[in-house]
Amino acid sequence: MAEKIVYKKPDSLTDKIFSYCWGCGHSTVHKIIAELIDELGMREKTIAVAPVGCAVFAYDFWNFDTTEAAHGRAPVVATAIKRVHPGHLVFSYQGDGDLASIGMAEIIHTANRGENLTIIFINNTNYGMTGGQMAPTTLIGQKTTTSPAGRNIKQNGYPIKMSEMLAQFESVKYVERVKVTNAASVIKAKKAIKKGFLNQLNGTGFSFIEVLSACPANWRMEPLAAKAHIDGVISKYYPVGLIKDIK
Amino acid sequence: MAEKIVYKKPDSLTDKIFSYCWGCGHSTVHKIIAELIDELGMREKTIAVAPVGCAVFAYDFWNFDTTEAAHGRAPVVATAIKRVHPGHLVFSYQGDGDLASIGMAEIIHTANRGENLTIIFINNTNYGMTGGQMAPTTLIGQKTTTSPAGRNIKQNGYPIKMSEMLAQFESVKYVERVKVTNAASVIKAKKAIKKGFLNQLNGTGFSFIEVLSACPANWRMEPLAAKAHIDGVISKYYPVGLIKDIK
Amino acid sequence: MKKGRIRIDEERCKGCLLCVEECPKNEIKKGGKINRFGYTFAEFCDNGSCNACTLCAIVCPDCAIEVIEITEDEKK
Amino acid sequence: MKKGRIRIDEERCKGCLLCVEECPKNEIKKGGKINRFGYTFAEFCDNGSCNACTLCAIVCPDCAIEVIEITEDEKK
Amino acid sequence: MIEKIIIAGSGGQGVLTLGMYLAQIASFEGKNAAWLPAYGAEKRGGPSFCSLIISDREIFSPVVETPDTLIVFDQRALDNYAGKAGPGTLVIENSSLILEDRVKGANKLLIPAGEIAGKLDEIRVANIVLAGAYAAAKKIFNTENAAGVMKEMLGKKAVKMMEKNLAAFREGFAFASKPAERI
Amino acid sequence: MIEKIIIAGSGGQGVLTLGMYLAQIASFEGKNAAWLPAYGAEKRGGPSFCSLIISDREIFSPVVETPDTLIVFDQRALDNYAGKAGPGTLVIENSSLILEDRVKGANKLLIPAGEIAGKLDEIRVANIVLAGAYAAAKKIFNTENAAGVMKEMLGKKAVKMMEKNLAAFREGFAFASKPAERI
Amino acid sequence: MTTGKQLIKGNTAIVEAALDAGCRFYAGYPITPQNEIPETMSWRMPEEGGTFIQAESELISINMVFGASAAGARAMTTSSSPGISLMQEGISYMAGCELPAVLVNVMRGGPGLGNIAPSQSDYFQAVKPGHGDFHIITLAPHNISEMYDYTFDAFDLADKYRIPVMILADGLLGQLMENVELDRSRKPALLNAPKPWALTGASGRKGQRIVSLLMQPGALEKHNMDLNEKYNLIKKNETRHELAGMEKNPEYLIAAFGTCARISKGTMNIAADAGIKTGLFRPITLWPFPYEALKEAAKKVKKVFVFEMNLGQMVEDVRLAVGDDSKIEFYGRPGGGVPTAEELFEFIRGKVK
Amino acid sequence: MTTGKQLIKGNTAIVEAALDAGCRFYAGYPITPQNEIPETMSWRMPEEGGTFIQAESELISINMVFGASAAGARAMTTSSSPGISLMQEGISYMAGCELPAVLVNVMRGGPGLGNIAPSQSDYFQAVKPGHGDFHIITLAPHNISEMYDYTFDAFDLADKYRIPVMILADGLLGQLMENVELDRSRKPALLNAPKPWALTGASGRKGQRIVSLLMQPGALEKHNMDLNEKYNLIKKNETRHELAGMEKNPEYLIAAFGTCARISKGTMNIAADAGIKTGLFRPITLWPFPYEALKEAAKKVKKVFVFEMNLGQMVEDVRLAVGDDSKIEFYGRPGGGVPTAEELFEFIRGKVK
Ligand SMILES: Cc1ncc(C[n+]2csc(CCOP(=O)(O)OP(=O)(O)O)c2C)c(N)n1
Ligand SMILES: Cc1ncc(C[n+]2csc(CCOP(=O)(O)OP(=O)(O)O)c2C)c(N)n1
Ligand code: SF4
Ligand code: SF4
Ligand code: SF4
Ligand code: SF4
Repeated sequence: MAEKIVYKKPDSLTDKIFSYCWGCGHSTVHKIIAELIDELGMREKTIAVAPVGCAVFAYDFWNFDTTEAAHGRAPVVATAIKRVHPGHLVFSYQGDGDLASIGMAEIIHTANRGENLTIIFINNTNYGMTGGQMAPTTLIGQKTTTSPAGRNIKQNGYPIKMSEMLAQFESVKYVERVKVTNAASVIKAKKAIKKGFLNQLNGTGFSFIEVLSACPANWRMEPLAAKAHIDGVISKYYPVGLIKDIK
Repeated sequence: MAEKIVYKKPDSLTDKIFSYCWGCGHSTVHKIIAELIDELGMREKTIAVAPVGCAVFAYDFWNFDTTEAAHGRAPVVATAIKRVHPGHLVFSYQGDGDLASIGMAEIIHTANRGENLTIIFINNTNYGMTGGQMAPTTLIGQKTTTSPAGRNIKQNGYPIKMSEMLAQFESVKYVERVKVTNAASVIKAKKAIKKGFLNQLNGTGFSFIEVLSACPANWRMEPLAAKAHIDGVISKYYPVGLIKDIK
Repeated sequence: MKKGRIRIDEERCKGCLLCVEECPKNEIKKGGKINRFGYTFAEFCDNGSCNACTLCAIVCPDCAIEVIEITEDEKK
Repeated sequence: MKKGRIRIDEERCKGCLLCVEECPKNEIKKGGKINRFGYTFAEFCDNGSCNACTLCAIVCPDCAIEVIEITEDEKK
Repeated sequence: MIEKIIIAGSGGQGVLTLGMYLAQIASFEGKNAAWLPAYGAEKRGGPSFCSLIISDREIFSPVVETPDTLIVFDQRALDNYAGKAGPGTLVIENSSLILEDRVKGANKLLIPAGEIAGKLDEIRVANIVLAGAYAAAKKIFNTENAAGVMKEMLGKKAVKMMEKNLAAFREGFAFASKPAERI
Repeated sequence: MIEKIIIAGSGGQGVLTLGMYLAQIASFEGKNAAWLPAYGAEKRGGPSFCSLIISDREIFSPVVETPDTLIVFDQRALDNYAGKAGPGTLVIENSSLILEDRVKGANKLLIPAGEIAGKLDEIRVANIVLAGAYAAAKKIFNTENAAGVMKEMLGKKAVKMMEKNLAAFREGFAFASKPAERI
Repeated sequence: MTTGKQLIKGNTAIVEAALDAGCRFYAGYPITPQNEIPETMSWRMPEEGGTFIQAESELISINMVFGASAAGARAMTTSSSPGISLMQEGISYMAGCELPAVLVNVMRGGPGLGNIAPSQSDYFQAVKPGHGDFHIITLAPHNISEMYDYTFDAFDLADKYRIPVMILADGLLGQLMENVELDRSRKPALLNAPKPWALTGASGRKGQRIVSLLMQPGALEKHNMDLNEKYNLIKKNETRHELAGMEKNPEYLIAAFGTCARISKGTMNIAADAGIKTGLFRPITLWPFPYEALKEAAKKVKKVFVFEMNLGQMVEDVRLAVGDDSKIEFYGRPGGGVPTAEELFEFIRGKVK
Repeated sequence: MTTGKQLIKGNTAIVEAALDAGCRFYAGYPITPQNEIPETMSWRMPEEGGTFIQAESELISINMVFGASAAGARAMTTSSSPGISLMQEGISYMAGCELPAVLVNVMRGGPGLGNIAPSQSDYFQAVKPGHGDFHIITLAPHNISEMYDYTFDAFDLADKYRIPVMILADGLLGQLMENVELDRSRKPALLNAPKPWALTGASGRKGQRIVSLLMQPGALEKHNMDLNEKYNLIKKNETRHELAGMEKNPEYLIAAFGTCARISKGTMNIAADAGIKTGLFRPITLWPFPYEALKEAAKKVKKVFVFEMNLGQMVEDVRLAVGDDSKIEFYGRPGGGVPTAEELFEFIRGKVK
């Protein structure tokens, strides 16, 4: 009888236990990114840009080079890094407050310039780190600490669909929205991110992967309820699937 | 024999001669805005927000209340003014450097919030005031002082079509692109801006009018050549016409 | 047919010539004099064909043109 | 049919139970003990039906599950 | 008098509420109170912490370095804060979530607040059980006032929750009043 | 020696180039030169201005308050800068674009630089006509050097433009050398 | 309740003070340790009939406040250190345009993202903000009553001088709850004072403007001179400080502001018990800094101890006031370190024996 | 040409210095009076094989420079006053992360949009930037040679100490053309020095990070202390100034930087002609400010005249150095006013008779 380990923590993760809450989508996405970096053999040629948000701690967990960026500015930090090291795999990893609120100008101009980068966008419909405030992605009617009566179209407008918006730009080559609620969706998410990385490595250009991600802490839900909330509610407004793919 | 003045300078203009260059589109748009404010009888209830750009001097010419705004921030300054004076006619007037470059986040969030405002966007495909540098709207191949070899897709991406982009937002009610090259187009432009103002006055919501506008000085063209350049070249990439109209 | 004439404000006119191009009656031309800003301002030809259509004034960026409609007191 | 088992890292597991929901063989359950972070971690049932499909490990956000495939040396 | 308290546990256990509750009682009784939370980067399940100073004089420095009382809700809190306990510190531990006691010395009160709350069918009142225990151990409050303040704090929720909270307080108080339980 | 010059006109007339040209000659002749443009908000047709100091000592303050020479290209420039002329200032005016002379006093050179350039079929060299006039009036340069520097500055354009520029310089120089023309 | 005291958090006190002062426009972006301000404003402001906007960035916050103020409203924004850095251009514009508003900085550790612990390391940026020659009034509360009172007063001050006023607090004051008795019966003195400069529509008059751009030769220089006169007036009228313990003729003076000042009060007691008499000089307005008062107080003592939660910022103003560096002893804790009263006392003891 | 001198504009000198120093990444946004820098960079940088990006805002500029520096490149951005205000957060992050870079501020009149005339009114913001306890090195050129030399040196300084270095110029120095002889044969000393901290891919090692966030208790405080040690080292090694005219034992000292210093040199000549002997103290590093040298120089004179193109900013540092306010006389022109040498002399004469 022989034993073979068929699934284990990837080398591109450190041993540090994720500091994220139970059931937090950041953990899952951190993990699949690390697995992909392993699979692509890029650990020694990857430079990641962490956001300001719960994932600011990403550099505690990823065992490859990572830099901080001021809140919202990760895409332009990544742009400069990529221009300095065009042969490296460079990606930014950003929450929805970071990317869709304060960082709106940065992501748009980066997309429009068509930088050869991969952007991983974690949409959990609120500001996790600061305690669950409303984000531009917060659903209509969703109660948060700054929309205690629920997000209201008249005051706050509609939730922004970053993927659909960025897909309009001619320089944007690949956009897909995924989720990480069960094994099947995690596998799809990983495939999408892999495509985003490969696009960069083969010079195709700007790729954007949006991940619908649970924030059980601020949604005040247990992880299984949070998962169900994504499957049943959030992905109704933000449909998962391929949005743009140009060779 | 009786004489009747059938066209004269509107009351909403001061006597000061426009400081803009000969054939500059800003002059034309300033004029038709002032005519409209007269026609709507709103001179005493209008508050305009000037940009940083050649039109920073708008307040020298408009005889109604006007404020400066930091470069790119006019839409949020206008938002606050409108929220404080919901019964007034409030508009921002911005160049393409101001609105589409440094002010990208501000215009998008304002549009997405669906503020009940009118935005007049002067697209002259370059930074007029500072000496004709490349703007996000600069055409492919266009030579400017910071793209001496012509705008290049690989380095700078495609020219951004602000109107088409903003029209994607559900909260945006009216978007039209116009030009001011001859009397017929000036009349159309005036109609579009009027609609934008009326939309605001009757509470329809966010309206955005893009004006293709000549910058003879930085294009290094005589005014008639600049006019022809808009008709023959610029409006090919930026087609004039109605883009969105929702009641 | 309406009759008209225009007044060009020599100080405001910058000589861009958009009105010259616009006028269906060729009633405006590039002038020969410069104003104190150094611009060669436009001049009304006054050939009697102006019909106060206002197109020149509409296209004039600098609000330099005033259009006057002349009505005969008694129609013939 | 493949055979397998899993190892749950009690320190890493936060008891979110995504693996419990995922496992087609009901081989994982909510445990009865807490770890030093106060989380009630998941437990492998070891009912013999685990086939090393790795679905639990794939869905586990916290990289707490290692999956081991057991191959019989000689096939029957 | 001056009483410095540190309360530590995890998010969701009512750590901050316990601190505020004690502060309210003190305030009601005419004392000064200064309550300070730690506001960490991690949310639910992450560490939760507050400090409280009660004094009849002005409170200048609201930061508690060496507490007179340390209340810990679980093992991680104990691991993190045991070091803060000085020789004179009373340590109150929610023994329901303590795996391994680390506090040396005599001044210690172990109370299974979680189990007591569980018996009341409302695990969320474990913090009030600890409040009762604290009141019994330190005797700086009038228990009547504790009840009045509780009602005030619960506000509209008092109708539904007052009884369980009151019971929790009493159970905690009773438990801590039995000298035998104190180690 | 120190020579302070103000040159004023409108965008497109070559005001700044004239200043730079004189600075280059000075530099070539081993003097110090400090050239400073005004960089206004308005472009073509708007006012254009630069100042230039030439000295054989170090130039500390590059701002010219009272010029030794004032060169004006048009009426607006004259309107704006006539006030800067002191009793000792030589005023060189491009009379082609002057409607109404405002400068009182004797030290004045009116030269129809526009017309002269027009006759050379190249209105753009009016500024070089003025350079020639300046050289003749002030005699601080060796005219040979003026030609050499011109060639250098024109660079690749020298092939096409050198002749006209040289002619413009000469015409200006000749005009200003006729004593009768100076008022 | 037997006392009129109420347990209130510093951040909440700021919200209530603003509303009581007639603030009806708030725009803010989340950042720890001041999140309770936008969170509370999100429901309290609508209750009072005002506008709450969760701005999408601090740039948007400050420029919305610019607009609301230009339109004549009492307006406020709040943030913490990195967010305040992002507002520097906007603050300079407001100063140039002479627009009143209240800005709150609940400071945290820096530089960069730093941490979220209480800090006083933005003193420099608060008293010397932005580009250009300008000042804003900066008030430094040291307890929760003052978080309320100074915020309340700030709105009148801002309107009186057409100037932005900053409340410089820190994470400790923002997060601290104290039981305090707030005087909420005060009415803001200038709430209904006319603002003829505000943009309300050119009704019966010519259009008017709010501008900081002054391109005519000499115009900006004159504007700066006018601003400077205003600043001199503010220096004369509004400079505030607290001087404590001087009745006992102390040999030593402590100079500290905000949280460090309250801790220093504890230190004074400890020192008194140890037989060392100290006084406390607490600047309340950091700009205008109470140079004269400090100079006078310093004359009476042998040494001035300067305590800050940073590596030495206010100490420069203390040195300018005292004029004799040999008298000054500085102790600071950067990066979110909060000193204890005992620790400060040990420092004093080490220097006086 | 008979001299090796070349007529070059201040803004252009900065571009050439950066390229000669091995700068291969430039991001910038247009703003007067420094537009020649991005304009020239747009073709010169590609010629040298580097990256030119016209950033879409100053926030983008500074954060691109952050990224390029983190990746190990020599990087620069340039702007003028309002744009520099927008960079305050980014500068603080760079200081926190200890990233080298060169920043140029070609100052104009403020506050707000102000005007585009030369000014020195951002001294405060240059020497006390951003939020948090940090410093950047600030160099103040006073002629076109120095625009080149200081920019060139700035890159080595930045790398040597892992710190942002600012060139504080103004519209006059940016726009001025002088004929100067540049020494372009120098090689940047540290261009090829290893940067083991830079992110170049974790080749043969663990992943490493660039961060300013330090949440562990005490970690940020320690980081601040470490930074402070570095700052002390810089103070010791890099403080620079020019002292002129002291050989004649002047009775008066002029203290001025940048443009005001060069004009003051003219004033010295005028004064000498009038029989008033003056010396000049010109700080070259504004941070670290040459306090000691100024203190020594000031001891030898009766009065110190401080001249600035603002309403009094550097004068605070002069007062800190001199320690005796009665010795100091300040004259400043705000809002883009440029004093003449004669004007400054009149001021001196008014004070000395
Ligand atoms: C300039 C600035 N503004 C605000 C903050 C505070 N802040 C930290 S994280 C965050 C939002 C994070 O939300 P999101 O990007 O959605 O990420 P999540 O935490 O949900 O993963 C904010 C506002 C900051 N650090 N810097
Ligand atoms: C923060 C800031 N950055 C840069 C500038 C300089 N600036 C003034 S106007 C302008 C661009 C104007 O271009 P555009 O908006 O297209 O208007 P136009 O002049 O063409 O009408 C710039 C970059 C500034 N004033 N403030
Ligand atoms: S707060 Fe939300 S996003 Fe942040 S770690 Fe917790 S669950 Fe994840
Ligand atoms: S530079 Fe261009 S936009 Fe500006 S006034 Fe002149 S023509 Fe108009
Ligand atoms: S009014 Fe019409 S016809 Fe008359 S001059 Fe103008 S364009 Fe010509
Ligand atoms: S999915 Fe992972 S973290 Fe969640 S319960 Fe299972 S093993 Fe534990």
